[in-house]
Parts: sequence; C-alpha cells; structure tokens
Amino acid sequence: MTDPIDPTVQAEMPFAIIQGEPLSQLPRDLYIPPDALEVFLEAFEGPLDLLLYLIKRQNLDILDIPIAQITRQYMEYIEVMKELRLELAAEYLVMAAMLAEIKSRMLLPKPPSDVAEEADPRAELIRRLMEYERYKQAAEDIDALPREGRDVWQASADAGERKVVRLAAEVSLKELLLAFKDVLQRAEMFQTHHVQREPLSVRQRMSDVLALVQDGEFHDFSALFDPSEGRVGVVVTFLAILELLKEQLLELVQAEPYAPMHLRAGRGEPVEIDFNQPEPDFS
Amino acid sequence: MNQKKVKDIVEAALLAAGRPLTLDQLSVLFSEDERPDPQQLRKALDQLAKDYADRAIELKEVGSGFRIQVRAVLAMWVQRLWEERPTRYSRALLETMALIAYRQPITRAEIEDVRGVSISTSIMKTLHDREWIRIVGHRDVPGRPAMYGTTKQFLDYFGIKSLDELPTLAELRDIDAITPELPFGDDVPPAPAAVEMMEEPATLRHGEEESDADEGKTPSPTRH
Amino acid sequence: MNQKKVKDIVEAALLAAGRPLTLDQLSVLFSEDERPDPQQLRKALDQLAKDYADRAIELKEVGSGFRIQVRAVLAMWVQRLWEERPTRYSRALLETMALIAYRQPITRAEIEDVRGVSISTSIMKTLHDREWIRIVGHRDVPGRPAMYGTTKQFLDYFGIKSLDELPTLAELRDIDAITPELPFGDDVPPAPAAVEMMEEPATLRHGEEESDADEGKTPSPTRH
Repeated sequence: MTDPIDPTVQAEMPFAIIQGEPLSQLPRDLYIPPDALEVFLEAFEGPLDLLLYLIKRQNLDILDIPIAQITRQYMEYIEVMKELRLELAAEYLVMAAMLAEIKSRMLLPKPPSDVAEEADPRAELIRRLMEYERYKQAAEDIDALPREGRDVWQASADAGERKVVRLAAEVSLKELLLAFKDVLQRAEMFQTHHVQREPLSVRQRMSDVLALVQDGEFHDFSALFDPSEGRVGVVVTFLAILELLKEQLLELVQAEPYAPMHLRAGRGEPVEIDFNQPEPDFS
Repeated sequence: MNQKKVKDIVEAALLAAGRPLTLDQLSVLFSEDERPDPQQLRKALDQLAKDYADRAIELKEVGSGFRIQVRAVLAMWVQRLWEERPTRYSRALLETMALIAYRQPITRAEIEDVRGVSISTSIMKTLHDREWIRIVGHRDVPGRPAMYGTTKQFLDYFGIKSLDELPTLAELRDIDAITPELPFGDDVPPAPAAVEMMEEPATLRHGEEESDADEGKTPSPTRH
Repeated sequence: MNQKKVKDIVEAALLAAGRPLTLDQLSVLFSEDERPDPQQLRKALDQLAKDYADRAIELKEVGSGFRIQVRAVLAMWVQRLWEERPTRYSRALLETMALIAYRQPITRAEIEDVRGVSISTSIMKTLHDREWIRIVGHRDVPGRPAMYGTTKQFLDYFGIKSLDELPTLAELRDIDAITPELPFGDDVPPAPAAVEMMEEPATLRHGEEESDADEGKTPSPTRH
C-alpha cells in the first residue's frame, strides 16, 4: 500500500527518515536481514519494538534471550542511528543502559546456594517485552478488523426531505404538584389559608363560564346550567357564577324582579343589581 | 465478471454512496479488464429494480443518475426519525402551570405576585402552544390583563377528569404519602380519561372504593 | 401490524437514518397502537439479515445499534467511489488505541509504560477528535491524571457490538519459564547467519513450552 500515513500521528517516531545512506557504512558484523533497509525505513516504535525486532528476526524465543548478543546488536543499531545523525529518543539510551546492566549481572558468578532462588536478571526486561508484544499484536488485530469507510460502508437510501419536528416535553402530574407545593411554600400560603370548602371544580367552572361570555353578548342565566350534570354540577356552576360576580368578572342584569336574568362579561361598570349578599360560604 | 457480481457491485455502490450515481460513475468502479458494457450495467439495474419490488426501497432514475430511495408509503414512519427529543420543562413553567390550575382564573401579574418573580413570555407561549391554558377573560383593572384558565387538553394530558381530582392544598403538604393513590409518578401520563365533565364528583367523594384517594379532599383552601 | 410491514419499516428506517439504530429507536417509529414488541422487532431484524444473505449488504449489530452495511468483499470496487484513500493509522496510534481498549481505564503514563516511549499529544488529540476515546475519570494519584476509555463510536467504527468482540489478547507466558542462561554462555562471538539461527529455537522450544505458546490466547480481553 502506498497510502499516506496520517502525519499528525507520526511525531514520536525516532528514526523516521533515512535518505540515501549507503548500507556499506554499517558495521560488518551487524546482523542485517535482507529486508533490513526496508525495516529501517519503517522505523521502530521505541526500544522495546527494536528489541522485539532483533529477537524475532533471529527467531529467538523471548524467554531465552542471549543477552550479550542482543545487547551488542542493539548497541550497533544505536551507533548507526547516531552515525546517520538521527535524533534518538532518550528512551533508547535508557534501554541501552539497562541492557548493559543486565549483561554485567549475567556475567557475575553466582554463589552456588543462590542459583535457584535468585531471579534471572533478564526477568524484568522479558516481562516488559512480552507485555509490549501483546499490545503490538492487539494493535495489528484491531487494524485488521473490518473498518467503516475502509472495508465496509454504512448503507443509506434517500428518504426525501428531513422535516425536523420538535416534540413537546413530557410532564408528570407529580412534577406539577411538587412545583405547586414549592411555590406555595415560598409564598407562605399555607399559613394564611382559610379553611373553606371550595372544590377545584368551581375554579374550573369559573374559567368555563368566563370563556363562554367572552363574546361580550348577554347570556341567559339559566342557559349556563346543564341539568344533565345533575344537582352537583348545577351547584358548581352556581358557585362559580357567584364567585365571578363577586370578583366583578361577570355582570348580571335583570330587567325587573322575576324577569329572566342575563349575564355578560364584567365591564368595570357599577354592578347593576344590588349584590348585597354575604360572602359565599361554600361549606 | 458474471451478472450477479455486477449487480452486487452496483447495489453496494448505490447504497454506500447515498446519492445518485450515473452509468458512467458506476462503470468506472470496475477495472478495465472486468468492466461491464453499458448494456450489462442497465441489466444489473433492471434486476435490482425487480429485486426491490416487494421491499421497503426502490430504484429510481433521477436527473443526476440512479438512486435507491425509501418508498413513499413508509414516509410516515421514517419521518419519526427526525423528531427531536424534547427538553424538560423548567421549574418556572411547572409552577406557573400549577398556579393557573389551582387559582384560575388568574392573571399573569397575580402569578408573578405569588412566585415573586416575573414570568417570561416564552413560558406563557409554551403553555398556550401546548393548549394547556387559555384566556378565559380579562381582569377589570387598568390594562385589562388576561385571565388564564386550564383547558380540556390539560385534563386529558394528566389523565384526570376534573380539577377535583387534584389533591387539595392540605394534601399537597404530604404529597409523597398520597402518591400511590393518584396517577402520579408515571413519567408518561396515563391515557386521557373519558370526556365526562363534572360527572358527580360528590359520589366519588363518598364512594367506598375511592375513599383512600378522596379522603381529605374536602377542605380546600385556595383563596385569600 | 403484520410482520412484513414491521420488517419494511425497520429496513426503511435503517437505510434512511444512515446511522445505526437501537431497538428502542426503532420501536418509537411506530405509533402506540401499532407498536411491535421487542420480540417482533428482533424477528424483523432476523428476517432482514436472512434476506441479505445473498446480497451486497448485511445487517450488523455494532456499538450504537443495528446498521445495514455494504459487505467487505465488495470494498475494492466501492472504494473507487471516493478519490481519497481511506486513512491509514500509524502503529503508534493503533498501539495506544489497543492499550486503551484492552486496559481501560488507563492513564497516559500507564500507556507509555507499556510501550516504552512517550506518546505524542497529537495522537491523543486524534483519538479524541475521532471520538474513539473519552476521559472516564481521574486516577487518584498526584496530579490526578485522566483515565481513558473507549466510546460507542469506537465500537461502531470497528464494526463490533461490545468490547467482548475485540480480538482476544495473547496470554502472558509464565515468566518462570525463562530458560536459564549459563554464565559466559553467550560471550562467544555469535552473529550467526540467519538461516542457522532460525533452526535453533525450534529445538529449544519443544514439548510443553511449545504448547504453552500456542495456547497463549485468553478467552476475553482484560477489562475492568
């Protein structure tokens, strides 16, 4: 593949560019596989990656690294990199030091009694190599998954114009009641309430009656009552009308005693009849 | 390349592109040695159209080429894809709504009095648009402010027959205790109740089965 | 509503949406009185999958729902629809992504620890911009570094339903199996030819160790 590699994700590559440097400059005894140049150009993902490369290229078991040999090869690569004046990430030098230390510990003669117990000096390095290798492999596996836009595509069909509709919010009755409770508490209405019986249906009926008379016309008083609602319904309407009259939202007109009464929306004019009743007592 | 493969590639391309493709655009998808002639491409398109005869989609030739489109008969369902999720109502809106329900007819100024803050016009507009409130009259004071009341739609939405079914102020103080008896708590309001205005609230109040729900409903202080 | 109609609506919606849809999202396309139960929806999806068996497309469940996608076997033709080649990601990015996917929640320092090199900020930015990773919390150590995890978009992009479907992670081999190295054993100038070296490990790695290595696959990725 000759696909361009996303440039934004390449910044950390330490050996990224080697141009026109002849291979003959490399030390003679450096282990160079036939496709080494290609690998050089590909660059490594860090010292662990380089070490893994050295191990894999020689088909060595990661659990049995000939440390002196690998160390020398590693150092030779580092030298080449330096010769080629490539900027070397600090991690490579840290690894070089670590390898040198392991190598020297391997060379120390061990007291015979301790042979079995003492941890192999290579253990930590091997652990890190194996751990890195797992994720290196996992990255390749993920890269091989069928990917949207490369291997598979979301299928879509034309569905005409998209008319975006905004839906109304859902509210539960409990939410509404809790809101009311809060606002009443804030207004300290609980303290000032009179205990009187005013079914909410009267309030609702007040709205209904008011809405009815909004046309500004006179309405026959008796027409506001619906006998089919039964006695309770008639009482509710009556209470609503009384309350509206008291609040001067309704105007009651009667031409003469016992003549039909008419109602219309209040107009701020003096109430035409003497509405000299006690406050409605709903209880 | 066999005809089935040509058809598959044509279908794949049309669905992956999500836009109309011309015969030329389809043709260049094939490398030179396998490229079908225009006749073969036409045939593949014909076969696709036939494959779709009993499906949700159809092949259509439009100005800019061939496209696969969803059948118009399914538009009413597909349209729901573009419905936007509603935002939740604000506390201010709910309080305003509650005050209108309990204290109707009530003017905006009166609501503001109780709440102690002014009400934004958008709240009143939302409640109107939702058809939960209506103007039921005008208060006879300077400016003749509108008075608001609830609507039938309001009752339907909250699944109550009349405002009587709302708890009284006294009960509100102990709202959590009465919750189980009323259709609260449901995030989605219950199905609208039957259209029965004021049908004998008294019997409900005294009926035995309903006694739990309706007890304490009688003292209903709402005025000052 | 009959099963055929349910299937048609599901197919129409999946193709019209142009993105994966969940069962819930499919369900709300139907009005309440015609809404199929989840079982019916599942059945419709199964039928669709079967319908597509011999077609250019397939039904796939990914992180954020079901999607109809063009089959990978047709990629080489479909790719030609676009002039741009699909983005290739660097090994550094993919390895970082793998560590986040398998080891989440994980901090940047922990990723660097395993990879043995520092991670450029541009890699983290790319992963964020693509919405493949997100900050899922902060490690309770000095500096409170961010911990990263994967997103649904990551699953969608790589065509898997959940992290369980990630390729299995190789098992760590037992570190105690290190072959003891004799002191001075490799001090002899080695630099053997490649061919010679290739034969040696086979003899070293025989018997039990070999089978260990071959079975070194865990059933599931390490996750928290």
